[in-house]
Amino acid sequence: MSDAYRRNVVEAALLAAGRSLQLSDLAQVFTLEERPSDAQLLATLEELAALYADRALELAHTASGWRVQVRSDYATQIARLWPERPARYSRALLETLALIAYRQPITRGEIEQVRGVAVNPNIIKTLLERNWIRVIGTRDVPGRPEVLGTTAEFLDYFGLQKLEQLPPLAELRALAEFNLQLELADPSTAQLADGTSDG
Amino acid sequence: MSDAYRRNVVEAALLAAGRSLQLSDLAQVFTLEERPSDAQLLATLEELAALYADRALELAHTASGWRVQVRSDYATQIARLWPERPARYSRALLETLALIAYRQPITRGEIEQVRGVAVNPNIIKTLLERNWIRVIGTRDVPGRPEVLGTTAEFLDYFGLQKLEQLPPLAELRALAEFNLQLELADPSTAQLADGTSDG
Amino acid sequence: MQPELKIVVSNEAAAPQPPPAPPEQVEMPFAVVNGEPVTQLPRDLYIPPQALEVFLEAFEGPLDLLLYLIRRQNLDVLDIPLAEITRQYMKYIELMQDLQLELAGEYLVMAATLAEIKSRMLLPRAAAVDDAEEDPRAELVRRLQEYERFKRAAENLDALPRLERDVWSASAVLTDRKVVRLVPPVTLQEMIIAFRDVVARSEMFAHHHVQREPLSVRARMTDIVASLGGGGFVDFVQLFRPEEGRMGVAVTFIAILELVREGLIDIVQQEPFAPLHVRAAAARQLTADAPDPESRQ
Repeated sequence: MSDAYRRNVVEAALLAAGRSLQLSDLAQVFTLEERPSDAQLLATLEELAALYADRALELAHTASGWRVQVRSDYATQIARLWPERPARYSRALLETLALIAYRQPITRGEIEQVRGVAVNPNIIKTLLERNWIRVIGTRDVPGRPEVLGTTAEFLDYFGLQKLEQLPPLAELRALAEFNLQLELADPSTAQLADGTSDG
Repeated sequence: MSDAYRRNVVEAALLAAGRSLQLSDLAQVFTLEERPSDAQLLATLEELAALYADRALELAHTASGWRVQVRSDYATQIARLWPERPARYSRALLETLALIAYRQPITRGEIEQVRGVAVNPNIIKTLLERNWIRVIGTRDVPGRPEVLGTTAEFLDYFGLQKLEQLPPLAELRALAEFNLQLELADPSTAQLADGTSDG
Repeated sequence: MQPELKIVVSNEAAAPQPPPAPPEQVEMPFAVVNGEPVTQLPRDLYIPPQALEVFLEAFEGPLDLLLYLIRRQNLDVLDIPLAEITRQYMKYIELMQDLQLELAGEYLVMAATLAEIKSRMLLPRAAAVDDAEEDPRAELVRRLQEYERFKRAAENLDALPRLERDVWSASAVLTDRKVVRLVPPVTLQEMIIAFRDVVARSEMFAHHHVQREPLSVRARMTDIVASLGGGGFVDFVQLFRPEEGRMGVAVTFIAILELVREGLIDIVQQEPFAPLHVRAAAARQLTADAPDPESRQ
């Protein structure tokens, strides 16, 4: 029996099991004539570990035996296979984003003036992280507040070439008069992603 | 991004999933900047398949995508990992499944016509529970019988990408094509029975 | 004194038995039915009684049994010696009834069908046979063929490499499976509605007069402030893009005026008629010669 054959069988057993196997489990896979000793199996496992040296896999020895696992440096990446269902943004975030889009360059204070409530710092953080807004400068008034504007990524996301493609305010007013029932998220089921309540 | 890195990530994703993944699932594992095209992913999968050439593994392309599997040449060894024998399916179940696979959409009554016996409800239940078949609608005839078809999981299970890969059905021959040896009737009846083939 | 006949649907989900090997037993009396020893059975029909039930369960119905009888004689479905096959089939049915074995109704239906075909074939026919008239066996042959195709298809299906029997999905352990949150999707419509609502509300409370510059001006304002992000002076003229035409130049000009009004940029001129320079207002505090007391702390 060649070493390669033994290594192949051990690898196949570990991957078919998808969990930790003891040396005795591994030995049992072989016929009596083929059955390797524990020392031989350990040597085979070492070979296998070497095979994984430049892979995203590794051989791990745990209390319940040996297993093949994804290296932790790749874990975050692989975890993207199981994304959590995205939450929804709060009304406050959408209004803040809309004001930054329509009234940019704009400071937080100005957003608060229009909305009549304080802007939750998490909202600005979320929008910055999403790369939809950016700090384009500071206003030369006491406190030197940051001035916010939208980014090219913001335009891309909403399928716009330029900001002027947003419908002007006058048009929106006309829409409002029709009292359109536009489909919005049901707040009772939506989990707010930015951790803020509606302002 | 190196080819080796991409191959490692794809391999880790397939093994972490432990089931078939679509190209879109694989793409999702990469960040936007790293995200490979379908053509690049296919090339990566090919590389991976080549890597498994002298291993107990192989890359299989089934209905729900790509998966890494242990080759059937190693089945005897790997089966020893599980003390209980793999489920054997009765002829009645397999015949019913074959009829649904080849003749879908098909009703229970139609299955019974071909098999000449009533279909045991347990068989349909087992096939539904295994997610190999599903009710795809009802036939617009009195009683509105349910119409059955197979699922992607059925194809996955049998290692097929699509129904067309099922082994072809035997051809039907017309009675008239055969040199009839009639022991009871007079020879003139031998030239009868045209059009008994239903293809 | 007929044995009672029970008609049931055989339990097909039961574990299958291997197909019966052609019986090769020597003749011997094996049963006493209705007081008479059963010794008349053809030799090849003999089955030990305890095995008979098992034997019959191995058949998936009358078509399967018929196929077995035909194949046992190495005959083709198209070549049924109907009289002989019917005779053998009837023997099985009688035997099953005599032994009071549970018998699926379909077996009896087939017996009737065979009897009917046989009688039709025995009828004398006119020499000039109507072409449209079928061989009485045709329907049976068609059914046998059709059944046999699927019987074989089932065997082929069973032979396909199957998960968990012939091949196994390979899987590795993912230890710390982190939860990956997808960013929530937002539609343009949602955002526009949010804007409409916030404007409507702000006008209602009259807290703030929402300016009415066109979006092109607002966008240009952002571009200009962003381009001055370095903090240095930029030539006023460089802010204009002649290729945008008169309209574009006008938009830029309004944007600059608005930025000055809002205190976002400074326009500097060293001496009369010298070129104008622009810089971000925020950059002013960074220069040593114009310290801002507020920025010190």
